[in-house]
Amino acid sequence: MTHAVSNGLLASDLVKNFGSVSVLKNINFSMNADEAVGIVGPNGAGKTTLLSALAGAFQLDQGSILLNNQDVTEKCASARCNLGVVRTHQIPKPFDGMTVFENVLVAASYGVDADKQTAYQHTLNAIQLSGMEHVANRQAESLGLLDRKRLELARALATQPKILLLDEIAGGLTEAESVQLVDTIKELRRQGIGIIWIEHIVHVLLQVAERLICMDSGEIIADGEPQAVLSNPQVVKAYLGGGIE
Amino acid sequence: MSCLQVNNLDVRHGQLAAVRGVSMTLNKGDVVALIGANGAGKTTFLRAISGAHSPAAGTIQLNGNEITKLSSHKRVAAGLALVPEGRKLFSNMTTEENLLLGATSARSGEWNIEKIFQVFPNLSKRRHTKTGTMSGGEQQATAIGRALMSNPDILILDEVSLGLSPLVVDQVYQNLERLLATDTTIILVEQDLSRAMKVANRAICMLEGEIVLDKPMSLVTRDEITDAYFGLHKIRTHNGDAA
Amino acid sequence: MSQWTNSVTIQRWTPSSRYAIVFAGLVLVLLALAPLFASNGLLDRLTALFIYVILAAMWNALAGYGGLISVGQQAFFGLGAYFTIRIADLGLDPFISVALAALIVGVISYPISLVMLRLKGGEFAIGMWVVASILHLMVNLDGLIQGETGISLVSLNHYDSAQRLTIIYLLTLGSMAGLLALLFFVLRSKTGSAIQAIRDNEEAATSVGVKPEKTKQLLFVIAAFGIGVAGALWLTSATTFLPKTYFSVQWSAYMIFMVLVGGIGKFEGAILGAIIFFLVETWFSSTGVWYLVSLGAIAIAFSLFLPKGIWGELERRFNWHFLPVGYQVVEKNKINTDKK
Amino acid sequence: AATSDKKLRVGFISPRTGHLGAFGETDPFVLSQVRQALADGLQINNETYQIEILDRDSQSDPSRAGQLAKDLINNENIDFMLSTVAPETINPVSDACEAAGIPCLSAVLPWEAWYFGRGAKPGQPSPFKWTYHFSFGVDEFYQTYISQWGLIETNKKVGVMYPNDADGNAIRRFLKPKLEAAGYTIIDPGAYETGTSDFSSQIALFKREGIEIFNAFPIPSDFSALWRQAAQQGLTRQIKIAQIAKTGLFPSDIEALGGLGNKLASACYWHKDMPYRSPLTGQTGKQLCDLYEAQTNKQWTQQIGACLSLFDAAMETLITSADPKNKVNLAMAMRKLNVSTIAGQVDFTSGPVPNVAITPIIGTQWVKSKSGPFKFDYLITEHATDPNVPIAHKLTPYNA
Amino acid sequence: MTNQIIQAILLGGYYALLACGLSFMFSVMKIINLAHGSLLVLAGYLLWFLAEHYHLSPFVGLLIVTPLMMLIGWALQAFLLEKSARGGELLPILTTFGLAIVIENLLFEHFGANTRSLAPYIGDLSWQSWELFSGVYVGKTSVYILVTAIIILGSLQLFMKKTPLGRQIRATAHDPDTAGIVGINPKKASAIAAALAMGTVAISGLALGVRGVFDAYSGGPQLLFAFEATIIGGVGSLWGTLIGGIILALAQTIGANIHPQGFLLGGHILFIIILLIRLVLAKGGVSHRMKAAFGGAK
Ligand SMILES: Nc1ncnc2c1ncn2[C@@H]1O[C@H](COP(=O)(O)OP(=O)(O)OP(=O)(O)O)[C@@H](O)[C@H]1O
Ligand SMILES: Nc1ncnc2c1ncn2[C@@H]1O[C@H](COP(=O)(O)OP(=O)(O)OP(=O)(O)O)[C@@H](O)[C@H]1O
Ligand SMILES: [Mg+2]
Ligand SMILES: [Mg+2]
Repeated sequence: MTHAVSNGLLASDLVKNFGSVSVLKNINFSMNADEAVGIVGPNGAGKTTLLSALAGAFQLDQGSILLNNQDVTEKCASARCNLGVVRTHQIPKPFDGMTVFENVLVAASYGVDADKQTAYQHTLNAIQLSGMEHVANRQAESLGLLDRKRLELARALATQPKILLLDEIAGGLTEAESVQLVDTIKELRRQGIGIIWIEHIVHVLLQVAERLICMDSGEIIADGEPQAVLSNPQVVKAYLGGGIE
Repeated sequence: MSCLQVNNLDVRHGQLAAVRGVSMTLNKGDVVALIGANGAGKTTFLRAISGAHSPAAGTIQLNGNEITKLSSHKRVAAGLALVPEGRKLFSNMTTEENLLLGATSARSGEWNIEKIFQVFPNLSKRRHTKTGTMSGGEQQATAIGRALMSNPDILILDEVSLGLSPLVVDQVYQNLERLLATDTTIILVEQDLSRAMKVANRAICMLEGEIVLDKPMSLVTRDEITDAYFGLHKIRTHNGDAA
Repeated sequence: MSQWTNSVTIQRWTPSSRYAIVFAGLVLVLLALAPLFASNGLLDRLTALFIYVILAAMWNALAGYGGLISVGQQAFFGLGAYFTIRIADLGLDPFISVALAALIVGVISYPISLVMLRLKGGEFAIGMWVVASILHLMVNLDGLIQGETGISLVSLNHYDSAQRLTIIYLLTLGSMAGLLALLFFVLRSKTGSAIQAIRDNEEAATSVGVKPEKTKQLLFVIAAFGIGVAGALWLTSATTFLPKTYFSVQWSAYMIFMVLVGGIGKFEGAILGAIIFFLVETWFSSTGVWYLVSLGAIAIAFSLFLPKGIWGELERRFNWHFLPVGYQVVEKNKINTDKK
Repeated sequence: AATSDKKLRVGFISPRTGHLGAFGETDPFVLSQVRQALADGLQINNETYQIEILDRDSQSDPSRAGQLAKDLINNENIDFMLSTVAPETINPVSDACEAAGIPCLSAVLPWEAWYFGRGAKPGQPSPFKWTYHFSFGVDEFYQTYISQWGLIETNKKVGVMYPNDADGNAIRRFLKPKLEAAGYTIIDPGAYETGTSDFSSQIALFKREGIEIFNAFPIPSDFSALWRQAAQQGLTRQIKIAQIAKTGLFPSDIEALGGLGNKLASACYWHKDMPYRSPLTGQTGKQLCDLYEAQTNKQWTQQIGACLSLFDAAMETLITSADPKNKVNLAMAMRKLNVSTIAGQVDFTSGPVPNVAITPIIGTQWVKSKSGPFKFDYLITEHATDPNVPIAHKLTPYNA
Repeated sequence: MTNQIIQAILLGGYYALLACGLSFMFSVMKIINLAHGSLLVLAGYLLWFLAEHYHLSPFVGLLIVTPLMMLIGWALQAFLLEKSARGGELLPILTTFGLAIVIENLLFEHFGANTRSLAPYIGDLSWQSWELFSGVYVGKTSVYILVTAIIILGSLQLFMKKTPLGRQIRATAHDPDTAGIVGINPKKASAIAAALAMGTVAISGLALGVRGVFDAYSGGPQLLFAFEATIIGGVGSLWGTLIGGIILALAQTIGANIHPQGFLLGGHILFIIILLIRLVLAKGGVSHRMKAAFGGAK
């Protein structure tokens, strides 16, 4: 489903190989800046790799990425962040030696052009939005997995993103915790932030995603209305098995 | 006869008491679902049992022998095997090498490398692949296989399905069911309640480092478990659960 | 929804840190007046102490804040001294040569940073040692230096001995104060947070908009400049330039010792470490070899058993934050009190 | 005058440990002899002064040497500084004294490396007011080499290995042209950096050129590597005279070379067979060394006498200064010093520059000892720079 | 020219032998041992001590020193490396650097300032040579050293790849906690690894003493040579270390031919260039192809 988007992401022909393994095989992908796209797919399908490619974590072997019609293929992750595309990491990567506040402040100061007071405000807002008020002064090193994931989210939010790339932030959450998370994401949707969300916990994802993509072996095998994708036999075979529906 | 007995176990992370005064007795053939919220202390508890983390107080006995002070590799030799949270494979080594490593302190028993490949047929074509580049499901299977190679009496599985696709979760549980037939004692951590309730014959719930519920699965209800999950704050939100 | 964000505020200075700054200011004034009453011997020793403080602070900035452990910072120490000799040989005043030399070191360190900062961890650490060796060998190519024999900064003989000592003392004191202020300013700025973020996780830092290359280069150049100043000043105080001594890995050992003992990643720690090293040297260096053995052993012991150093321990016990570079979120009604 | 005035404090800085520790190994012995001789004080101008010697170990580290000097000057209030052995110790000590206005006398370091090495320029007036130095220089090497190399018939082709340091540079600059003028063909592959571990290219060149004389000024570790490689690659078979300086001064250096050390030609700045007596202790070289060997069971070294000669000259300076508490007087006394020490005459009045006095260098050869008790004997083969010294041995070809 | 290339290859073998222990620790245990040079010198001194005072030929001495060094390796692992490796990647750099300072100064304290060599104790072998063809001589010891380097690196490589113990060592280096959970005795595995590394250091110490001279402070340059050989050859490949040593020696020889002072410079500069090339290769589109091509060779 690639269509020219004047306001959003357009990725064409993405190819990425790690050594002899090709992880992304001519991926074409596009989204509007206000869309919420879910990505599912078996382990090792290349979801995280796609996200990293969109976020600019590495150089592609081939292909191009346009953001609001601007070519960002050669731009590094930090430049893309400044343009409003920011990601979280599947395995959280906190700044261990700094407090939660300082962690988020770095993002608020560098992700977007803001003076000091504004940066503080962005930081506090992001901390509150991701429910970390009680640990604001804690050293990130001492956080548990859940708070680490929240910190990933808070940091991303503090950069005032236009498109947020989320990678398995609900994995391992209990039901109540995921309810909370979904509420937060819905709030972001209200603010008009576009979202790409990779998640294996499909029922959580479905509460937010308006569109679903399924990847397998470095290719997009289905893309469209979530229920339709989930009932696509290819998706069932590669991803769902008998587990859901 | 009890095969694993834990008495008043305290485990700390520095200042933080992650496991507090936990006691538990396991009988041969038990399949225990260990349930609890994030940070409840499940992983810490299981790591203490397997010797990866030394407890601050309390004792652990395996088949009547004191193992509290034993280092983890000796516990493997004594019949305890852990599939750790996050799989923890040796990613720069092949599947075969990982499995062989599992046999380092092996006891005699039915498991050997060929048998593992029989049980996990999808692994056999990955025999000489480095595990770091394999898919999550294959990795999880390798991790289980690696633990089985030591022919354990007790197999502990921490968050077996975390981050796995539904299809792979299915596969893992199918494989687990095959294990059940062999009368191995199993402790299993699983956030997906329905799954856990399906395979286990006993439920243990942890809350803030303590065991708050321990009953045969046939006697517990979903609500009871949910209550135990959150202590007093009862939250009943059943979102479109897996059908 | 927004109560929390409105009920808290960000605190950077604590009352104790305000007192500390005033105290530091007083100490500086006192030190600046020292030539009026202190003996030549004391002035000379204090000059060495100030240079140690510069070295420790610079290495700490690099390793403690930037995560860039280097065993090759002697490269810039040696270059600072070398360029001072080189420039003074052209007929310039030796003290002007010091300033120019330090600037040149700063400039030279930039291209070096482009190459070396691409390395990580241990490769960077030893790579810098190799860079130091390369620079050492290149300096030896200069005929003026006469290989390992070296040469003296004879133009200093134009100043009479008392005047010379005072100038060097004050120059070193001023350089130390200036460089510490510069570091403090940088580390407290948003660049400082970025530096630490890169240390902890470069990939994550990049993904939230930090430009690691630029930031690390800035840090590297500042550290090189500071150490260049130290090398140049050391030369004025010691007079003789010997490549092997100035490019010796021993300097790295000293820097590591000072920072580990004082407290790595603590601004105050580096200063404390320098003072401790200075005292240890003053009292025990006459024991020769055993003194060096102990330095090594103490460095090992600290890194294994007290990784945050003495200052880290004091900070933990008494919650001292004299020169804080971090941030605290405090409830508005609790402001102005030191957090427990 | 008050009694406190009659005490003189003399600093002495030498490398006792570190890379040059072999030089300072004998210092404690020499110091004990000096202190014994000074036990009853020194008579200066009919007054008795107690002499206190504050000896310090530079650890062969120049920056430490400089610091020690400053410490002695500023905190110990010394009246006079002495220093010995190699630029690494002497130059920083001299610089510190020059900076602080303290008289300083030093020895054992080619004077060019001390004088020009500290920044003095040829043809310009001496920039040094407080520091004086007596030692051999390039010219002594020249005379000694010409004399030594004439003892054996050769093709006069000399392969030289001069490193990139003050000694090497000075030798290349001043000695090489003189040797060429004297009819020798010099094969010079260029300055090498100390620490080089492979000399194949130089060895190949020497073999190609068919040199029969070899001359080097290496540090011990470089020479050992170089000479073994030369042996492995067949160079030593053609060498008739292997004349080395700076290394091979001590028995331990030579013993470390095993069989390759035998018949190396050397040149010494002091020898126990020198026919001089110490004015301070009254001992002859032989007496001094016999005492050392008896006390320590170690073979004598040339630093014993050189070190004592520094004290000989220093005490004479104090005596002739008339008022040793006056630093200007002391400096003037050094400038006018002309005294016979255990190492021969030290004469500042006839030096090449005002701050320098010249001492001799004597050709020698290491020969496997026939009678023991030590492995090698260090025998005098020529005496061009000091004909008073008796020749004891005829130079034998290295490859014979 | 041929002569110089042959000499350079022999010298490269020497560097590779110096680098064995460092390379092994680096690639297998992920520890950069900055005390490697000093430990090498320690081994050299031990051999020298046995030769000087007990008249044991260094080759016989090796029979005593190798186990001794292995014991030291075990102790190092137990008391220093294990704890520092847990403190992250950078801590071992600091602790081993401290260790280097301790060792070299203790050596100095005990053995003094004189430079030592083992060559006197192996008699004429130290300078004997074979004439390969007219005018080209190869030193016997140099050839022995090269052969030893090949044997040691080769057998280490085989041991790590093919034996259960080698596997356990690799697993432990990767993650000691998990190794324990799997049933490996991590203490034993890493102690054996450290002991092996130090065992090779004993042999390297012999090479050092036979080929050149050493004093207490000779460790630094040896460390740099060893490190350069390791990095140039590619971390993780023991065979690479041999290639790395030879490339280093060739670069030094070329350096020496360009400028008489260029011997050491040549090696150092090549090292930096190789680092850069490696970085450029690791990035960009062509990278994997080049890597596949090079990687296959290792
Ligand atoms: N840096 C890398 N080097 C080598 N292979 C890599 C690298 N990163 C990813 N891969 C491989 O690329 C494939 C895709 O990885 P990716 O992380 O994108 O999968 P994913 O779809 O996110 O899987 P999961 O659901 O398990 O997170 C996997 O086979 C993985 O092993
Ligand atoms: N290495 C550690 N250092 C400090 N605290 C830790 C560490 N590991 C865990 N904790 C803390 O110990 C508590 C128990 O953690 P544990 O991982 O055992 O819980 P869990 O029940 O397994 O949670 P999850 O479901 O998230 O895996 C948590 O509060 C956690 O923050
Ligand atoms: Mg992923
Ligand atoms: Mg857990």
